[in-house]
Amino acid sequence: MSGKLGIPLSQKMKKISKRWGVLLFLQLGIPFVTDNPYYYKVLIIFYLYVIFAMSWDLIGGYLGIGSFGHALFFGLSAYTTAILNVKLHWPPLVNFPLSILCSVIIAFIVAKPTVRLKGHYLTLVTFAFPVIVTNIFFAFPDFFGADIGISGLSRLSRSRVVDFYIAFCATWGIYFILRGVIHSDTGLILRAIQSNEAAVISCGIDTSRIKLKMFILSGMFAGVAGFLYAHVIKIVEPSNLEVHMSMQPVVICILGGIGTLTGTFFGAMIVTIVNESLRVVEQYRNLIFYLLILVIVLFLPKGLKWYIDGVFHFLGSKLRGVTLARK
Amino acid sequence: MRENNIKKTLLAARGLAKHFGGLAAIEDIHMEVEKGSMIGIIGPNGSGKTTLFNVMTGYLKATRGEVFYEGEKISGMRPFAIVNKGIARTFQVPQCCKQLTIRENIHLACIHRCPKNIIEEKTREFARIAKIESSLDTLATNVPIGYLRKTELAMALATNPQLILLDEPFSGLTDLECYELAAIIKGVREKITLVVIDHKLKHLMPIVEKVFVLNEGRLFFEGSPEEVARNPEIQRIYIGGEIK
Amino acid sequence: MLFKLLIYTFISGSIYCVIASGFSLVFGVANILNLAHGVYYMMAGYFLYTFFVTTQSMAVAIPLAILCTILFGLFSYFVICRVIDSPFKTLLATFAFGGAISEIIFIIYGVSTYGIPNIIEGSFLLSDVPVVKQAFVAALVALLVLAAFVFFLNKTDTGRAMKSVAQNVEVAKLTGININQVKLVTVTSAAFLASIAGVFYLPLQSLHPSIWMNITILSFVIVVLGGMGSLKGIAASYIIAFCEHATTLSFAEGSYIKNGVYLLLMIIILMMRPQGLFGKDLGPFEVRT
Amino acid sequence: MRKKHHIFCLLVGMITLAFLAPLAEAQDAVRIGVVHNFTDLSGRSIKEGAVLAQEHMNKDGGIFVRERGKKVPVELFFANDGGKAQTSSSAVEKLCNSDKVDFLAGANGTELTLAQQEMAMDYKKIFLSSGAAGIQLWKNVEKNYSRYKYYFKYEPLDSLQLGEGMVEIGVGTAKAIAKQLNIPIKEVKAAFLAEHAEWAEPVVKMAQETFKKEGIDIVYVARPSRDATDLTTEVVEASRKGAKMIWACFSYEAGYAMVRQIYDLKLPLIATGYNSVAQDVAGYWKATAGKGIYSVSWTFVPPRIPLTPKTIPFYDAHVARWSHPPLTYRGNNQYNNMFILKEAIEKAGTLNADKLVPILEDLQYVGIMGTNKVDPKTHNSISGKGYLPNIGIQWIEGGKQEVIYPDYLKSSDITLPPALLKMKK
Repeated sequence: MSGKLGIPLSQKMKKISKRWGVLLFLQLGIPFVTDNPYYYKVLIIFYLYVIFAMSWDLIGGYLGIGSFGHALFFGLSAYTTAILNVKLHWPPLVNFPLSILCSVIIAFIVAKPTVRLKGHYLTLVTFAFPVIVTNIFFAFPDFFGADIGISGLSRLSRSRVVDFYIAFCATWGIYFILRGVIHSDTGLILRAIQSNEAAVISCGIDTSRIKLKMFILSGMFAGVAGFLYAHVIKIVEPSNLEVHMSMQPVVICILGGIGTLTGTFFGAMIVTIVNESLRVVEQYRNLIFYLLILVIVLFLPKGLKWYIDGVFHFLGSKLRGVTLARK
Repeated sequence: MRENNIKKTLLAARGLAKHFGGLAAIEDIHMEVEKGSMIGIIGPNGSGKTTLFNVMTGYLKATRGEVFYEGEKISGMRPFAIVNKGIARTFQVPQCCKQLTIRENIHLACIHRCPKNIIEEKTREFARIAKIESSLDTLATNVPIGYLRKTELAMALATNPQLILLDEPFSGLTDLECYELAAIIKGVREKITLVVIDHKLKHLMPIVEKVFVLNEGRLFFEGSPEEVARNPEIQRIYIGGEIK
Repeated sequence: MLFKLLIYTFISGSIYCVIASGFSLVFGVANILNLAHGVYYMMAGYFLYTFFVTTQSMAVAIPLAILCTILFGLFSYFVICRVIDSPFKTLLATFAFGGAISEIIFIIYGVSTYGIPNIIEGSFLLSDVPVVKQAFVAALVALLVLAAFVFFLNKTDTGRAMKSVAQNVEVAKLTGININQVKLVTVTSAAFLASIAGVFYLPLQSLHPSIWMNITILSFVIVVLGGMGSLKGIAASYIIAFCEHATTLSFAEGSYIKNGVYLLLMIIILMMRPQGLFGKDLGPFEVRT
Repeated sequence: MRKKHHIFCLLVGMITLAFLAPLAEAQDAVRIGVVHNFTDLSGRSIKEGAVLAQEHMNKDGGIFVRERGKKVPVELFFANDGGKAQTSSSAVEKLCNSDKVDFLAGANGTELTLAQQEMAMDYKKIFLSSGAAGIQLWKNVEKNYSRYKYYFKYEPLDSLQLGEGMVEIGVGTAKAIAKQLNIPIKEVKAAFLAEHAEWAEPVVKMAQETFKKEGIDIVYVARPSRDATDLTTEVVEASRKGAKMIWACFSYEAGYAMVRQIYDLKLPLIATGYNSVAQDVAGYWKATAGKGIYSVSWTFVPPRIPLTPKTIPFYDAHVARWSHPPLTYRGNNQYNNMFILKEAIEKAGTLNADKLVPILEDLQYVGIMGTNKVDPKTHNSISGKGYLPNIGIQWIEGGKQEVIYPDYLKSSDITLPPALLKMKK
């Protein structure tokens, strides 16, 4: 029913996400193409950023809550698993539920007061939490490792390829979960809230409860990303909680197209893969990166996804034209 | 005129008051709405009609006084909770989700109220009642205000309420649309109690059976449409109101 | 002790005031959260340095620096006022703009830190508190400029136009005000205000391409704390300043955790007054009518 | 619409280009990967040191590798650590993979170096770090030799050794003040201004103990953040509490703020200890606009004095090449480390990491600052007399550096600021 429901938006989504199905299988094939662990690493990080961005998109894109402190959930679960793994030598598998729990709890703590706020107030409050937490971390250097952080985490699995598949599965799993959410009645409510909260309330729906739920869900997925990230990079440090980190999902979502899950893939591609491959012009890398963002935001405001769809449609129509001409 | 003669009070306001800083938007309002009745609230601009609605439906917090619904105190409840109690409302400026289609808007109101499998037909049913089936799949941004008002009414109905508060349903509509809407309202009032605010007495008076007149935040007069029509004081207020 | 606290609060508070006022203004009028705001402050510093090195005279360098910063503000307008549709996009655009500028500075000036000589040397004792002359002067100048600016807002047509746009764009449009022009003026004057702070206060600090972000965050906090779009609100900068200095004095790690402290304060205040200290009351739920 | 598509295609083009670019094939050379931060002083000095070393090596044909039976030129590959653990570890990975480097040298900042260390050990590459003082680095080697044995730290000293130096100089300054103001050392009160960072913790502890032993009491301790821009409150508080010297411990920009504000406020104070920025012979005076005068600091950048036969030639060569001496100690460390590597390779006659490790462990090399030798258990540098000296410098009128410590090297005594001299009894 959800398919029939979200007219015309979700129908479009359905069509397009079919197309992304192809993309999915292409990604599955990567290990047969290359065995360069460096490329794997870049790809893994790419996937983790996708997860992170999707988790932000849920509240930022669909609900219109611009959280600028999303690194908090990311970083906290990373720190949790790091502490458990390095100090207590617990294996990642055991830490996983704990670190997710941790980020869920913090998400609840943050969300409870913030969901009542609006617009930029909310932005700033969400932004403030990570800073405070970082300060707390620095207050106990021997436990949280202050500016050096915690290093020497055990790796996720034996080989990079397995890591890659873990990240891959996590990403697409979460993608489909979120897609389910968005195409369900809840998704409708989310879009409605973004569109006009008064109307939703006058339908007798407790918007702040929904917001709270979504915030926690989002925090949870951010936590997943953080957990994996910690075990891939094998060092956890305060920069995981910094403004820069909180900006990442926002950047990714806006580049890819805000409020579109598949868009995050393109955004993340710019932020990780392209950014990484810009190392050849290292001196100007950041500059180019920022300019790229500017160009996209100023000239491609709808986000890459939209234009890529456009190109696909364009090509599609061309092909159809050709085949017709043949007949 | 009505089958049940024992008139049960549905909604009651006791000494309701709302102050914005210094000025009193409404001041000690006492009013009762009987079950199954059809009430009109009139009054010049700034006489506190909308404020009264906002306070009753929990969008504003009352400075003084209480609101009772079926003998239960509802003042202080959050707006959505009051809706779930069974009081739906519409707004002066229609509050629909502009980025969603009419269908989705109505669907929104049906969620959690009926099993998923019948939501679709429910939606269509309410659309039929409100006479907007034709444009179910257009985005709310693209439909004229008349449709928005109907959509809003449909949404209000979809929350299966006992009481609907309509805030200036006729404003901004052509006479034709007004008659149409009035017909729709008449259609639904069999099951549902209605309270209507409006200036367009021409359309309001025929459908209501009791009228409250507000002036400067106080309940000024209360009686049948005929009495209101006869009362010279009200004429004066109204005209005065217009000129002021 | 308290007296000392107050003196330093006054000095840095006034500087924050003049910086934050521009930020608040741009938000109020153009409805843009300009994350690149700190860049104006930074640029003022770099311009001043460059002109001082070339001309070797502050008297020439200062006006030139201010002028150039204003021109820079003019330029920035065309970047940051292009995106209007979603607040996130504006945030991102301005952020990217700031980043790009600071990268360019990196490339031009290299990574090393620069210092600007003081305009007025030396320090004096206020009762028993040593105060750097330049800092004190900077604070006074800041307040004067701010006062002048408020006068400009209230007394001149342009100022009134800005205020009206801030209150209601639609109505302003109807009264035939050229919105874009007003926005241009706003952004430029924001740059001007920041440049005053930069020119007079940066010589006391060191010049590095990474200073802009903290300044932005600071003004953001001040503006939110004071209440968005209310020029009164920037008085909150004194609260922040006091908070900073008090923390610095009371803990050894003070100047490290001070950001955390004032952000915590901000959260608490926002919990109690979601619209900020001087912001207007929205009621429990604003009905859009 | 069409225009937008053009822009989009342009982006795609850029992306593909960026992908194709790094596919360069290897030729016969000793490939050394240098990870450093492109946007700060430490990084810049590392690059300069590395390039200088490369030029000096290649001038006479490069490194002689016996197994190849010829001299092989040195090729450098640079990567930006971006000041973040993630970027820096993937930088190393990029070097090991795409650029196929044989050795790694460089790195600054303990947290970044830790991340890089992990990566380097995964790839079993010899890694000579040249700018990280954290003790965790060699603790790793001690804990898990078989994994971390490829990591070496000839220079710089770790935070404990640095600490000794800083404390020595602090005490030296205190004594000088006492002598010049002819007051008992008891009255030379010290205030601590140490950056709030992991590496500084043990140093501060050590300093506190030593100062107590020497009978200098500590009246005020502040731990600002390492990039603080306003330390007015701290320094004023320090002098209010009667401190005559500030024992600083700054490895970042905060050092500028401190000296600047001491000068602006004309406080009767002298800053000593360790102020990383004060090592920068080229930039410090410019960066403080002359306000950095009188500040004393421990340094690991060689002043132009014959510490070893190599010091002055290196100094002059560096000035000749870059028109300034090393900006930070990472510069000369980098240069030194690369020559240590050269020596080891020529001894071992191979580029094989496992063969090189034992050679490097018992290598004794006379470098720029002194004699470099690592402890074979921890691969940590050995400091102190006969190895690496602790040098203290002071900035005086006209932006000149004077060596004021140790006594057998010093070119002049400490000059006290006039405000302080007024207190002379």
